[in-house]
Amino acid sequence: MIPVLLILLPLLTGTISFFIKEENAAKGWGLLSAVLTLIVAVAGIYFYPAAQLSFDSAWLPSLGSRFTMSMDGMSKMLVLLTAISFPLIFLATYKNQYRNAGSFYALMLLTQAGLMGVFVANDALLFYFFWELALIPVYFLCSLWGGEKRIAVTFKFFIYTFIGSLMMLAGILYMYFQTADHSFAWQSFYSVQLAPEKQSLVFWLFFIAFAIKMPIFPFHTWQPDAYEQSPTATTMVLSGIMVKMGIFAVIKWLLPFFPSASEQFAQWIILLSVIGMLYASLIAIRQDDIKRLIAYSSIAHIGLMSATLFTGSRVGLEGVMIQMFNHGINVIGLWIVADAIEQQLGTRKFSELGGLAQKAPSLAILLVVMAFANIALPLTNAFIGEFLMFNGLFHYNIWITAVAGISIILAAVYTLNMVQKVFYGNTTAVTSNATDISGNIRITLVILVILVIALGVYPQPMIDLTKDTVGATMAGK
Amino acid sequence: MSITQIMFFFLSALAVFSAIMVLVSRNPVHSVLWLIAVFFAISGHYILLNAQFLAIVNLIVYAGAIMVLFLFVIMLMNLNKESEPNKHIWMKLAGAISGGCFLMVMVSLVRQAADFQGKEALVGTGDIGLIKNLGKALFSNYVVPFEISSVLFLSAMVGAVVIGKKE
Amino acid sequence: MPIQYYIYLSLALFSIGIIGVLTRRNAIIVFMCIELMLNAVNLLLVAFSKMHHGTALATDAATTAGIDGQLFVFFIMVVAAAEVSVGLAIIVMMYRNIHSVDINFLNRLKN
Amino acid sequence: MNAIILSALLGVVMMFSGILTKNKSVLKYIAAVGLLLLIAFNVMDTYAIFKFDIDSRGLLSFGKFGLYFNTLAFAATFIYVLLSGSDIEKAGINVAEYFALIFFVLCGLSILSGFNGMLMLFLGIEILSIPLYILTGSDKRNLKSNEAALKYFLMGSFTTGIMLMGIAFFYGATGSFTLNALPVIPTTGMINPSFLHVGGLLLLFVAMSFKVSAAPFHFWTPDVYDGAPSVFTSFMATIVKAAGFIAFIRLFQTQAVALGPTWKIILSIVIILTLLIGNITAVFQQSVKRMLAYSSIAQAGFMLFALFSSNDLAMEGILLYSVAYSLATIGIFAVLIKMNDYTFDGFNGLAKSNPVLAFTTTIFLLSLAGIPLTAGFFAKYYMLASVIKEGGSLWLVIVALFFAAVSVYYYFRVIQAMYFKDGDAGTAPISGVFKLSLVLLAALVIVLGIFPSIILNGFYF
Amino acid sequence: MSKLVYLVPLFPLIGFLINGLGRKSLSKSMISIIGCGVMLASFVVSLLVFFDVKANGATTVELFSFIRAADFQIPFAFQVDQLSSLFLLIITGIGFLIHLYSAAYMHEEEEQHFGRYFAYLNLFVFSMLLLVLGANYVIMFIGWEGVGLCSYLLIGYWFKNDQYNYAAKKAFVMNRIGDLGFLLAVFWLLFKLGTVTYGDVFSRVSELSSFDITAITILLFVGAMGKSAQIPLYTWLPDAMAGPTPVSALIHAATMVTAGIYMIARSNILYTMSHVSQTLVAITGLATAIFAATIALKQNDIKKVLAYSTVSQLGYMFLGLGVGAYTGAVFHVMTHAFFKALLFLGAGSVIHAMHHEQDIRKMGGLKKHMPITHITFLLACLAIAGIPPFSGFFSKDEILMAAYSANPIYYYVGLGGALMTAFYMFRLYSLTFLGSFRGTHEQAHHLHESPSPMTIPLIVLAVLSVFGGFVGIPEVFASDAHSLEHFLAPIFAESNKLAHAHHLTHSQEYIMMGVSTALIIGVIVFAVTKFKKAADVNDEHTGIAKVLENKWYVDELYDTVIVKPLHLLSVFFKNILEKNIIDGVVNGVGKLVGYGSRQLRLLQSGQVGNYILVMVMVMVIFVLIWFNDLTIMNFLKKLF
Repeated sequence: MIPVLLILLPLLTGTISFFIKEENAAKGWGLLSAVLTLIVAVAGIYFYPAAQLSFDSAWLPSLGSRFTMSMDGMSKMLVLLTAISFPLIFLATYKNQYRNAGSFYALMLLTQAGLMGVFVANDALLFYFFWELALIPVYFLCSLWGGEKRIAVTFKFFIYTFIGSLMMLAGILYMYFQTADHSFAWQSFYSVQLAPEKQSLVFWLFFIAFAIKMPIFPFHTWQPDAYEQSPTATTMVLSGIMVKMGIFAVIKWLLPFFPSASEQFAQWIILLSVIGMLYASLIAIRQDDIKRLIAYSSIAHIGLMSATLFTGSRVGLEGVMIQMFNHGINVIGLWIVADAIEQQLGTRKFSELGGLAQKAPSLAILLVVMAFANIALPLTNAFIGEFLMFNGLFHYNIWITAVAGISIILAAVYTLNMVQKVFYGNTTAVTSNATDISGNIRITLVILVILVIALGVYPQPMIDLTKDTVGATMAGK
Repeated sequence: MSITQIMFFFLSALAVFSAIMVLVSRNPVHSVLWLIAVFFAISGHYILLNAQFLAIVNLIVYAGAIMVLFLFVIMLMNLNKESEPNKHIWMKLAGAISGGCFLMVMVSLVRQAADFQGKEALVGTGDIGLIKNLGKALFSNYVVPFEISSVLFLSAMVGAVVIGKKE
Repeated sequence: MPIQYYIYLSLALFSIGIIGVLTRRNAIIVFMCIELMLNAVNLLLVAFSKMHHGTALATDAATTAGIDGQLFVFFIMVVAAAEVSVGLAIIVMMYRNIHSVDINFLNRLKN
Repeated sequence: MNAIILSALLGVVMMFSGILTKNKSVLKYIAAVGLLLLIAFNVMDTYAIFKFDIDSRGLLSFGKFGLYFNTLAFAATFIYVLLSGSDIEKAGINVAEYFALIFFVLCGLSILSGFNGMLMLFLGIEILSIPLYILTGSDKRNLKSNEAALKYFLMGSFTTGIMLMGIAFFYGATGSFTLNALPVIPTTGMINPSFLHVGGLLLLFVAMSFKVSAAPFHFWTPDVYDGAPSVFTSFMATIVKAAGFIAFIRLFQTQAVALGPTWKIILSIVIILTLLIGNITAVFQQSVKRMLAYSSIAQAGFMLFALFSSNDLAMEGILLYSVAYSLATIGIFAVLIKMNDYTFDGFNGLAKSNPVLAFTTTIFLLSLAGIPLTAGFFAKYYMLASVIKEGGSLWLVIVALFFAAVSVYYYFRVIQAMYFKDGDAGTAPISGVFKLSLVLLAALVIVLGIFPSIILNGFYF
Repeated sequence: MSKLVYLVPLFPLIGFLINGLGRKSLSKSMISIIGCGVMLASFVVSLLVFFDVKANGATTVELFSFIRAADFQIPFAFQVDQLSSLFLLIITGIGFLIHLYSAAYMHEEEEQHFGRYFAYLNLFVFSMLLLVLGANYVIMFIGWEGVGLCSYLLIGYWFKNDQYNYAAKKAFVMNRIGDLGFLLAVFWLLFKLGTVTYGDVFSRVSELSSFDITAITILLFVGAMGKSAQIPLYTWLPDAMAGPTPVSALIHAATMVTAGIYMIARSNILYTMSHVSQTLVAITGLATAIFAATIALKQNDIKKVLAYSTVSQLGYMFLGLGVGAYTGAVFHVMTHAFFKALLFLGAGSVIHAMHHEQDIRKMGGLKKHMPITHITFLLACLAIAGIPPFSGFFSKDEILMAAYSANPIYYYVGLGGALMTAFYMFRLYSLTFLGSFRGTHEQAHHLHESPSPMTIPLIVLAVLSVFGGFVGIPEVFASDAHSLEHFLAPIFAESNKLAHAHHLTHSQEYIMMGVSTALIIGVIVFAVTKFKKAADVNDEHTGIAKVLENKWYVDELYDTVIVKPLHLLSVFFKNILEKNIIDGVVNGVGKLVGYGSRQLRLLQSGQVGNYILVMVMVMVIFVLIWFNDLTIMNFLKKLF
């Protein structure tokens, strides 16, 4: 029952939110809903019997699709990530002004419902449904509340990902007709024995969808633009959670079904991912815009995850699992900082910023922690993930690891560039009147920083949480 | 060559010639007249094929009623002179060529059809075309479509009224 | 008569009708050419009807096989008549508005 | 048979009610009641509760599928009349006659869902088409309407000629007009498709492709849909087109065996051309109405998949597709008719001036684009699934998906105009009932998007 | 007592938290009391631990399981043994002194920044302690990167100055390059052995192939190069002098930069088993020693001279490690920590007095103004120059002797370096303290001896610099007097067993010591006489001197070879590849659709005739397609 609750709660509150006219009421409602969802998620995962974590009901009997949901370790973790992120996002952007705040929060909550659905669905058709449900509200969010070029940019993003998901739909259909019992259930897909030569086409159909979502090089060009133009709250959802959909999907809906194709194409995907890491890192070095920098940095990080996914290494997969969570936390933190700066100073250009550390010391300190988490400094959460992932990559090939490792150097270069240009040096015309962050942002960032450090010092709970998924994925057929 | 064959070829030549004249006549009234000639030739074929009922109906309905309607309209619009501007020569050529291609392809298709080799259309004999037999069939097996075609006429009538009526 | 002759003849008439549709600009003439096409079909149907009748006669003297072909022609004529009334009404309506029956005038709707 | 008789009768009734009352809205309600009656009688026919048992001598045969399609089509027409019925008077003064013609079209539609031979096919198509020629030209003072009517009429008649030639060939080869007539070698029982037979079917294929506006026989569609009064475009593009598809499939279901493998090649070419031309050309249209015309071509491309695969999924799918597509298109046209300006710019800022209209239009557009949670998704889903089920044509599916993505582009342009652009989209006065009906229709689209089985179960029970 | 070892890093951590969080509310004196107090507490515990280890031997303290992954597990454990306890003493001891010194030195700072400074400093000590205490390479790596972070923060402490920020960034990035090597070595170990815990690794080292060992040790050494500023990754250290001087003393002289030596000493068994790596270490160390010394000859910034001297001295330590003199290297770490910290603090005292003037050409004659600083500085100079019996003599001698026995060329080159060291140190000394004052009147007016919190550490360190060498008296003077060697023996036991030691005869040693001491004294005399008058103060340098002054143009070389191409590449990626090619393709599809749309629209010409024409033509084509496998084509051919 828990998964259904996790979807229904934001869905219903979101629908109600459409009708809330008053801005503060909408904000409060959104926050309340997100906190409730968090409570349900935490209670469900840690305090309720495991039987409550799955749900099964008839849906489309003639199609062989059931309303089936279940939560394994990975789902739990991503559900937790989603549940934690939304209250924090709402809190951090609490003071931002929105036209039609009711609709804004409604769409955000619908996105949350979609995300939850993606992470718990155990039926391919249902999965596809939620996959799209998560996308549509984001389209509206970005187009309605985004930056200057929002319409074109969001549209590109939408079409791009839509093409991907249509490919996936074709793949799902193909798999469906291969199942013995003509069912969309995960188990049925899993038990399909596809001949290796047949796997490759379907594999790519699925993979392209996921690759666009993640995104990995060279399918990434929608991403920096979309991140730059979206309202920051949405960007946080996009980069913090939605890109994890791609990785999640690869682990749950790709690797187990097409073992031989995954192996066959692993080297190409890893190569692409690693190229993408370096490529994105190098581009990030030259960025003059905080949001774009974070976007490219995110591409680089995702590249590492996608490369590791295909190494077939157990340790690597463990790393990917916890890194999904960690990257979500970290990148949301960075966006909050970016948003705080933009909201206050009205610019995101490094060339116009500087010396903020004098004016906003709390922001500076919290950003520095997030920045160092971004470059995977030990005792921050990202270190654990990257350590395990590089380990996995190392099992695969040492040279690839060494080349990929260059990205951690480059990460230091661009992240410190950002820190330096925004916070250090002398104040500029723009920053001379800056003040420190407001309480809500401070609280959010402090929570995030505590999470960063706590998970960096004691990551074991996260590793244990996803153990079963790793085991199941690595077990193969 | 029997008389029927001679008649067949004569009527065919007449039909084709008149049909060609329909297109090449500059004056619409001439076209109508040539078309009536085609209808007569076709009716002749019907008679050859012993389909007297259709031959008569063809003359009455087509040559008599429909063509007169056409003539009326042409007169009404005062189009009885060579007023039509020429179509672009390339368009004409393209039209003729594609029409010719269509003919060629279809003819070659029929030429290849082995199952028609040696089959004949019964000429002169056979009484299915007689009004008695046709009538019997029409009001037994074909009564449903016959009734349904009344709907067609109804709608055509309504249509003509709707469109023709002055507002 | 060999059935091919009829087929060729009616195909020839049909194609002349098509060529007429393609080469003339006067809507009435175009419409007449369409009528010509229909007549070609009628002729072919009658010929086929007689052909099938002939084939069936060889085994059964009392057969009415082939009669449906001729009835079909009858229905085509019925429909043609209805169509003509509507068609001419439309042409007249157009003439009232633009004082022309040239189909090349009709190009407000394009792209 | 109930449907044919009753719809013809209702046509006559409408004609007379035009004489008896001058009140236009009364006519609308009479038509609506008539449609309800029609639905009721058709349902009675379906379950053999009450039916006119007329022996059609094998010319008509009503299966469950055909009758069910009738029900759905009548229901769609009912919705259409409710939403757009009062806008019919915008097209011209002869409202009663227009309703009559609509009923005659429905009569043709009922014939097409049950024809069993070429004669009834021919009659059905003509009964369907002739009223449409008139409806297209009903706005007599409007040159566009004139032009559309004449174009439609000329091309339609020409196609009738082609179709008749095809039927003649068919008759020549098989000696019969019935659908399941196949030239069989008596000794072996093998199907022996003769040249004439195949040639005839080819011509029939061309003619039917024209009717369902499949490329490259689609040329009439944009011009006619654009030129015709919007309220009739809505009807033509939805219910009539669906009837065309039903006839098309019915015609080729049994005959496909005679056609051999090349049939699929030709059909693929037509499908791809249709998708290509429909989708690509729609991208740069300025008028929403014309865009919808092209989109209807594009949707036809998808519906052709049912013909391509011709399996049970395809049959279920074409029903669902017809319903999903018709509902969404009727909804959009109902909104479009209310707009002062039919261009994309005319929709600018509709979300502000009239959120309900904008929201429901969005739902309809999403459904047309095939986004999940709307009926349009399952429609497309069934089409693609039926093809994949046949196997071997995955490439065709991928091409179709690409074009589905393109279709998002132009459908979303409307959404962008409504929500993201500033402007004052002017509309005619909009009644509360209209809004309510729109919302209900949108809800229906969504419900069907979650539980498509509502439609499909009706097919089985 | 060893069980309480976690207190050692815990105190600085607490100090970091208190000072960091309370930097706005706490007063300066409170901050310095907390900052110094935690260090003192730490030092006391370290002492206890040290004696405990001395008495009871080594133990491992496991706190909790850090990572328990599928293939391996990494505990958060502390290794308490001779080596780490010695380093604990150095770090906390010198750390305490420098904290104390800082309290006075940084007194001009605002409270908030004062608190920040102490927080960073405490955090650094915490990280450094983790580095040396860690019982496996991963914990070491945590400290390893942690000290890098603190170094970054402290170099960029005055963050308003962009120059300093660049230096900080440079330090961090160069460290990261090394860290990548370290990390790869860790992965390699995990891959091959499934463990990174020292005990397991060293006991199972025989399972590794010699290629593995060489690769791992070289990768580890890359890490050491970054952290301990060896060629080619040394350039950050001189720039790191941008930080406050106490920081330079603590981090960039006494502790952090010796992390590489600690690491190699810790992994001695691995290095001993790979001759290739050992040679590489030795040669790199030697090269760095000489190279940095040459640069130091011509530097005019007091801290830069010391920085290059540090690089050079680190080179000696690596030489020692490379030739198997692990004890010698650790010994030199210790003595170097004393005298180099002293030198830096002395320099700090001078800079303090000179109002942040660092150019030695503008100093001179400070002897009479700052007696304590002068004396302690002189003692440190003597120690670093290697004059017996100062501490530097013993440790350097031990390394050079071992180098000689490994390869005499090492010795000769090393001796050359030592002479240069003596020269530039006394050049520095003379220019600063001797002669007459060359600064402005303003500065001259304010010259004063530093306050006691600054001079006390100087004195303590001077004492240590003078007498610190006596823990490692070579055998040639007294047998069994090398107490450090005895103490560290368990750590290097395995290596020593493997190493084929061939000792020099006593007479050889005496001769070498005598000659080298004589040469050094000669150089000192030459330097003092030459620079007492500050002869070359304003000379325009030419030729080799100019090259030296510009540090062999290494920074410029790196700039052209690595930094600029990388930037060009990223500009190319950003502006051309990303925008025009990758995104161009994506947008191109869209544009193609748009173009296709505009073209396809034209098909819809509006002319009925055209429409029908297309229909007819398509019909013809369809028929042709349909029958193409049949004879229709042949027939058509016949027809024409």
